[in-house]
Amino acid sequence: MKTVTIEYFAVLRECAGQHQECLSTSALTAGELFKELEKRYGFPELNSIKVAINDEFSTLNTPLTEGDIIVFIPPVAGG
Amino acid sequence: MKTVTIEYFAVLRECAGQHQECLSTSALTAGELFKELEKRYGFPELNSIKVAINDEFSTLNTPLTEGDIIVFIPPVAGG
Amino acid sequence: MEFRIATEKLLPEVWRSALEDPRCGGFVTFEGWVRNSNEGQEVLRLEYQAYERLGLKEGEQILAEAAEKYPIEQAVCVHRVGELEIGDLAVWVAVSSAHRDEAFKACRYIIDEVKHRVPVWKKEHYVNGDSGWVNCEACATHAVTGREQ
Amino acid sequence: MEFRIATEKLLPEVWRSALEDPRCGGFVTFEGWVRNSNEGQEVLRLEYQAYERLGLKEGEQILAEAAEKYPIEQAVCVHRVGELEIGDLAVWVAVSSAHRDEAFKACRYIIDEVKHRVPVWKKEHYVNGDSGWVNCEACATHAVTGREQ
Repeated sequence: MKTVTIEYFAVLRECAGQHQECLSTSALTAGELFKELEKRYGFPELNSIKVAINDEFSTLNTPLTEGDIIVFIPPVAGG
Repeated sequence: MKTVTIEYFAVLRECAGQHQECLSTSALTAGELFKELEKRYGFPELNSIKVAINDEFSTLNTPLTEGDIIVFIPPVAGG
Repeated sequence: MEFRIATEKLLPEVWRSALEDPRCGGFVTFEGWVRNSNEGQEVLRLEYQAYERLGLKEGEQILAEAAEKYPIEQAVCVHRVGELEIGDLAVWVAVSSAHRDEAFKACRYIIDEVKHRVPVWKKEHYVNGDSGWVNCEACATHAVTGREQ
Repeated sequence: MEFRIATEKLLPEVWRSALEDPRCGGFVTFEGWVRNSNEGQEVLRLEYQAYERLGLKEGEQILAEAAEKYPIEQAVCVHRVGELEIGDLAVWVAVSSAHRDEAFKACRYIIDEVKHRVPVWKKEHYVNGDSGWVNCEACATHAVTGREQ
């Protein structure tokens, strides 16, 4: 089990009902963690999902490390 | 002989030493008139010359008509 | 080169002085305005949210890429977040350079990349009462439903 | 759609209100500034002259062409004439449209065509005392010589 911080934005923030949380997870990768959260919060279908780990773009198959700050990034729409 | 008004701009104005003049000419076309003025005022070599007759773009082989307002247009450089 | 995320009304008149340069003959700006419709729906207002720490890094990176690809002198991009009304300025991009060609190309490059890469999200509130996060399949009305529960 | 030739300092803040439109999400501007050098020569100041009656017709025509080629909502171009200093705004082009692609393309089209077709001439005064009409073979120094005679 690893303890990580997750920050939520946009539709994920609304589904999770919070800006961030700290949780212990048995997920080995960012992608596994996303599946876990998706099940818990009922995220809507997204065209694609990206992830940032410790404020750097990363990939869903990246192993989680104790203390990571994880942000899942739904399709962006700036401008 | 026809009487026409010529307005000068840019380098042609400086060579002619005036903004406009009214003159009688035996030139049959705008191009012949330009050659006449070129000889008189010593216009510098130009990459190209265009002509407007009565505030419309025209061509150098257009015949002159009594009372025409003629503007010879050296290469433009706006912006 | 400067990328900012701002919570207050954007003031291009203020920012533009950062781009003035006596070597520059060309200055191109892009402004993204909140418009009153999107994909056939009437929009009432918008809400922008940014993942600011990563967004600033990605924005700076985009400006650096633009300066590497095109011989420009200055470039600034400011993105607003928070609640915006129709007609409000959401993003401002400005580029100055010796000649116009590179200023046009760099400005276009910056806004295109910002829209695709900077983690900013836009929630549209529609005249009919629905709302939705743009680009999010099945997200329209989801949020509203979520809040009503 | 509006094309103007102005003898006073250009004020984009004033003109831009003519382009505001709630249907528009994209607004692109081009500013042509007087720069301190051209083709290797240090420029001190510039003088623009226009054949105004034909210039206004040609300018309006260019804006109409842009509106026909691209689905834009508004376009304005103002060209200044007279004596300008380094850093002064010589020409301002602004386009608003629903989406950014057409605003960029129309703005570029307008400035390119204005530079090639509108009868406006530019005389550069150089730091070394020479001067010359731009694009005019053998015209640099000619004018100075002419005046000295």
